[in-house]
Amino acid sequence: MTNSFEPTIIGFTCNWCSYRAADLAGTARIKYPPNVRLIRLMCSGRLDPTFVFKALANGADGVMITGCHPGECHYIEQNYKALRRFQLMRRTLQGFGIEPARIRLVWASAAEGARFASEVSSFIEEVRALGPLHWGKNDNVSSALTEAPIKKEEVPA
Amino acid sequence: MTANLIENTSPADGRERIGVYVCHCGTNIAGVVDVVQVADWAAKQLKHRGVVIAREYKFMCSSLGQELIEKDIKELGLNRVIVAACSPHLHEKTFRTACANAGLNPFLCEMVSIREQVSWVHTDKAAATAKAKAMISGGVERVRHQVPLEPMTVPIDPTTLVVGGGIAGIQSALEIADAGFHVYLVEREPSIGGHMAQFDKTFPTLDCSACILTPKMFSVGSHPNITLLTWSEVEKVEGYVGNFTVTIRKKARKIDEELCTGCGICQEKCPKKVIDNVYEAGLGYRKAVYTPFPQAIPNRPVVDVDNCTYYEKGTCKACEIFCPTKAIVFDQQDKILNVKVGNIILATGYELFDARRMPNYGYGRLPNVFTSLEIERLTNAAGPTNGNIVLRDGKTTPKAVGIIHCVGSRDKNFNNYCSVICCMQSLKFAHIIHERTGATIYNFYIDIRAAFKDYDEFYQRVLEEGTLFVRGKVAEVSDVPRTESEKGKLIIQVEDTLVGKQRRIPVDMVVLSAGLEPRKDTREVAKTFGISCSVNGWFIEKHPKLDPIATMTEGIFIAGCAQGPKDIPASVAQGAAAAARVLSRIEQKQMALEPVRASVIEEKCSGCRICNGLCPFNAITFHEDRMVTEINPALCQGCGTCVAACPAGAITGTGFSNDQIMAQIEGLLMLNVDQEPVAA
Amino acid sequence: MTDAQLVSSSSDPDSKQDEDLTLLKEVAARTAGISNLEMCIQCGTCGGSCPSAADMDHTPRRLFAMLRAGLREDALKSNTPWICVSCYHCVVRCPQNIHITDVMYTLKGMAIEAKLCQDSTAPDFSQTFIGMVEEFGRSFEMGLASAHYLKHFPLRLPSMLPMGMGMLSKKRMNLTPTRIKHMKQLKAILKRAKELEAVQ
Amino acid sequence: MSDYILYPGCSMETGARAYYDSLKAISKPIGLNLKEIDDWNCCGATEYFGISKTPAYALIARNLALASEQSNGTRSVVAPCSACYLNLAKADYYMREQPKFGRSINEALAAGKLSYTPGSLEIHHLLDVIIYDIGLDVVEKNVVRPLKGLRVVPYLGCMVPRPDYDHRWSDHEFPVELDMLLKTLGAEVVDYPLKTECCGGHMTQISPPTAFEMIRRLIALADEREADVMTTVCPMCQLNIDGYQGEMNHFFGTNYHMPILFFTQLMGLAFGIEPKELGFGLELVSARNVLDAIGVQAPPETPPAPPKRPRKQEGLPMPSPLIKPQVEALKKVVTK
Repeated sequence: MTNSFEPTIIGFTCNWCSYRAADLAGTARIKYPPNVRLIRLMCSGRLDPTFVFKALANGADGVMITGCHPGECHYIEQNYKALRRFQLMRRTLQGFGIEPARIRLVWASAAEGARFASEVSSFIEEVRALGPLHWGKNDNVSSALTEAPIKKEEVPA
Repeated sequence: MTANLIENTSPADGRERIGVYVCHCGTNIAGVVDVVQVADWAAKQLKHRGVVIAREYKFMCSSLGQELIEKDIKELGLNRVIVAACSPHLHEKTFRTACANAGLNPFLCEMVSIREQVSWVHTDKAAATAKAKAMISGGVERVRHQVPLEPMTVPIDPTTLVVGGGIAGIQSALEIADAGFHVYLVEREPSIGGHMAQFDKTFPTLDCSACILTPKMFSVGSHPNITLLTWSEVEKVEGYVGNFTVTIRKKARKIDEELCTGCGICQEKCPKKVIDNVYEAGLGYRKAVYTPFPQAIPNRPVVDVDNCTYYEKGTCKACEIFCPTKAIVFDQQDKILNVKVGNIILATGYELFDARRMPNYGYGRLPNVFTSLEIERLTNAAGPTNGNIVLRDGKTTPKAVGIIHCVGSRDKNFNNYCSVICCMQSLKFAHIIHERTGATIYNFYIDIRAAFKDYDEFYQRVLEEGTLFVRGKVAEVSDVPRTESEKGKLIIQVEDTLVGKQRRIPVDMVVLSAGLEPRKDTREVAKTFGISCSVNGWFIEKHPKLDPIATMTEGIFIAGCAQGPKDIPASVAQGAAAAARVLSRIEQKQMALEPVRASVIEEKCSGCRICNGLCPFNAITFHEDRMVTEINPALCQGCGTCVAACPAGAITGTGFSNDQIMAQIEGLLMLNVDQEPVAA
Repeated sequence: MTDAQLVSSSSDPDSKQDEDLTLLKEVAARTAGISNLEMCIQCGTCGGSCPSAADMDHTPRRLFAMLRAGLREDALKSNTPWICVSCYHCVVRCPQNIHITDVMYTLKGMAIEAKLCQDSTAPDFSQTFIGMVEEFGRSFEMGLASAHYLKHFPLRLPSMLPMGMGMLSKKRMNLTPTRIKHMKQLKAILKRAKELEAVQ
Repeated sequence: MSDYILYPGCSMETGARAYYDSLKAISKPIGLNLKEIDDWNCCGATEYFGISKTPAYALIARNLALASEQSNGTRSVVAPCSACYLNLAKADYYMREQPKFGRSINEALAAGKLSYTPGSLEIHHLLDVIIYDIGLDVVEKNVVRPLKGLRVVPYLGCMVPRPDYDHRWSDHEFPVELDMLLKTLGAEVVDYPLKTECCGGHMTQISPPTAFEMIRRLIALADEREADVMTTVCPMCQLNIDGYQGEMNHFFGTNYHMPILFFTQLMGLAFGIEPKELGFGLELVSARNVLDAIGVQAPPETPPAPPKRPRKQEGLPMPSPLIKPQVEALKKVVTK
């Protein structure tokens, strides 16, 4: 891998739409950069803001939240809740002095593999442009959120 | 029905014994991810996270692969399993069953998708391998905090709802009803039969559509196990697999169906003629009180309130006056029915592409340009011309006819897919029109797609009959002559691509083989039933190859053209297949569900009620007396919104607990992309 | 070009035509916008729509097939691009959204470069037209017409005369060209543009 | 007054003077305020693309750059010539579609200390502006001398409705904008299926037989459908059908006399403006008959209804699906 900055992205997907979109991107062999690592939730409504901060605190440079298009939620309307929480998280991040652009909300239906891939790619580029996020290295906010039992150093790759 | 936790193992107590199994999937994964290295790494580096064994194998999903896991569970006493392979949507069941066979709680098995999410989408082998490791480490952390779960079982209500009374829906309904279970068949139009009832002949055998369809329609109408609800629409669907509550609007027919004998006198006497845009495809007329066609099932008319003189002026009432059984009820109101069903089959069919969208073909501008559906009616002995194939003047028989394929299909400006039936349909028209009129027939095609049994043979036959085939997508149909011979004709301008020259072919009649489109309201319907649509607007099946019948929503199945363009045999097959799936469910009487449910830990609940407004399924109730919230697992669908919202962390979501996801985040981030050294 | 010729030309040992499989890519790359040329399904909508197809030696569709086959010389010799009237009928009808008209422009340019135009009328006309524009910044019908007709249609002049006179007498044609103010600027821009085109 | 940047194009000062004169004459009454781009240059017609891509687009882009320099506020550029309109729109579109291409064009412009931001201007054809911005209601208010009984062919040619990068027109092949304008002027619109067929373009200079055949098709249909006059929105179409009609007749041994006027001339006529102000008489195929038709003020009786479609007369037993969806769509926009 090149010595240029490679961001680490955590992506939260909804079991019904965006996770299927990721599957579809796979079956269609649509390429995107390997920087993203996905976590499957049942619904974007399950996304507890703590997860996002936790991810950033633990070394993620950006977090992508994905769900069904408004009006297409498998659970009727829970993705709207995700939307509201997303706005909240952006404001909170700003409060922490972190670029809100480090989190992105993406709607992707089960049919939108290509869209999912391109959104991932563009988000990775955006975060790459923002540069690394050194949360936890030198600021106090993190301590509140990282009582991580595992230290990265423990695991030499 | 509950998701009872087995309390004896508290999550991540350091006593986890985890097995990691990395699948090559032939070269699908191994071609990009260094699986050997990954397994080796997991064994060494994740030891202290409880990994006792890590193996790679060509095909984990093969029986040998599964035995491998079962053996390790038994011999090494594994109590957690990670399978790094394809998407859980494909093989989760497989590996859970394997675990269960070895006596391990199936929910202690977790899949990591290193095919769909790694090897198929990445090319940089080093980076892909690194990502695979990170994802496995995430999986390991997550599974450590997983607790054994007992699958919830739900009883399956043996009654089934079939939506759509076309050939696919009819087939489904009959299969299930014949097996002795009750079916509600809901149809929007006044009669069942769908598009097939409008056709004259069916390819490739050319047997008469009505002759083969009407017996089926009749047995639906008379079947003791089928409640037929025509002129009705589904408005709301609540509940879940095995236990849906469906709200159906039975539109007022303005006819007392009990009293009506279907004698048809009302239609005779009704003075109001209306263009029949549905059954006669706009070519013929019907009355304001009508049954769409003679063999209609049920044989009960409908009063068309938008056109009936009585509703306009308050006078006329001819039908009421002449009805021998006094069955006309002008003030009849819509009825709302609530029915309980265990499974639902959607067979809502298709719509014809609106040929007006291609003005260069002249439909709507040039009278003698017809659509395929119009020709079906025109050739049908029961049609507006009694089967006489004539121009729109109603008398002239065409001497030359041009049939244009792929109208609105295989065209990025309209529908970028092949509508499947148009080639065969066009060949059928070529045969019928030639047979009845002796006219010279041209077929303009891009490619002849005559796949499937006896189809190409039919193509051969039509060739024999002297049909002239021109390979080229027609550019335009014009009424502007350039030569004497073109005067008074429709001129089809096309490049004969096999000759490499532009040709202008004068004909009397043009037939547009218009493509198939999803119904306008498909997306609303999908929303009502909680399923989704493809980019082109067809219902999405659970798996394009292995499960083209189920949907991602348990208990909802799809059949016929609603899932994608297909011909009659395919629709019938899919209708029957959907029925078979439902029957097996019914026979099992109950089914296991993902025990993914939320539950409240009462002692932690502060009674703040923040969660109370969040549940769209009304699963959350607040107990004023104890000042605590409770979640009804029967109603809970497991979305987890309330779990995320609870400020006290008093709500836990099984299978997706905070601990699990927090742990997975940590696991995923133990290795940074750029910290990963390039693999040798 | 008949198929017979096709065979002979490709069977001709000196002819490298049938090996030139980069041709399609090259044409697509040189075309403004996204040409979608590689998407052609050979349906013939273009050839059917073309109002001047009768005078073309190949229909556009066939020309695209030749590009695919790498028949560089045959393709660039074709009069098709020069007969194209830029009416965009094929463009709006093409089921694959191929920018056919722009591909034709590209082929003209390549033909001139490769000196493969069979008939110089069209290239000359364009050159003369552009010559005027590059000189004055405006087109100059009178100059254009006289130069062009004398060279290519001397015999047409009699039948043209009434029109020419009409146009002149009604002052619909100027005897002298109009020149824009900042000709220097325009020339600089075009000079730079030509350099840029060259490096592409 | 709505302000527009005007790109006239070369022919407006020469071959299509009638178009320019009539445009000037009608713009005041309909409140169309045109500001000509200072020092604009030729758009290269369809000639430059075939010689060299980058220079061709740079040539066009210079006008866009000048326009945005001089725009002060307004974003709309209006071109009365179809070829000019298409070229300006095309350059803007491709610079947008392919940023890399856009950059190279701007690099060329930089040599003249100019630059253009793709998408910063809106390129409109004159007809588009009159129909969709000014509105037919305004036009109607100005009609003092309805073109009663005048059978007019609405001829648009190719480059206005196609390729229509920004989806401005009701249809690519059968747009109804011009028809509606003519109806508003009180004219009787001839059903003319060839309304967007090509006039032959520069073929008159390259392959005359090709061009003459195309011109013949257009005139023959107009003649067969008993039109008094054709009307157009494009100098090239006007030149080919008017200027070359004689030579075409000579070529085929035919004897057509089919005048063709710019739609602005007919507007002016209906507005009661003096014919000479509108450039009448500049056409080679005299449009005298048009003036006569209008001059003779027929008593106020309803003009003959357009000919019924033959099927109707034969008492069609089958209803036919005759609807022009785009007309419906259009009505919404126009009567705003």
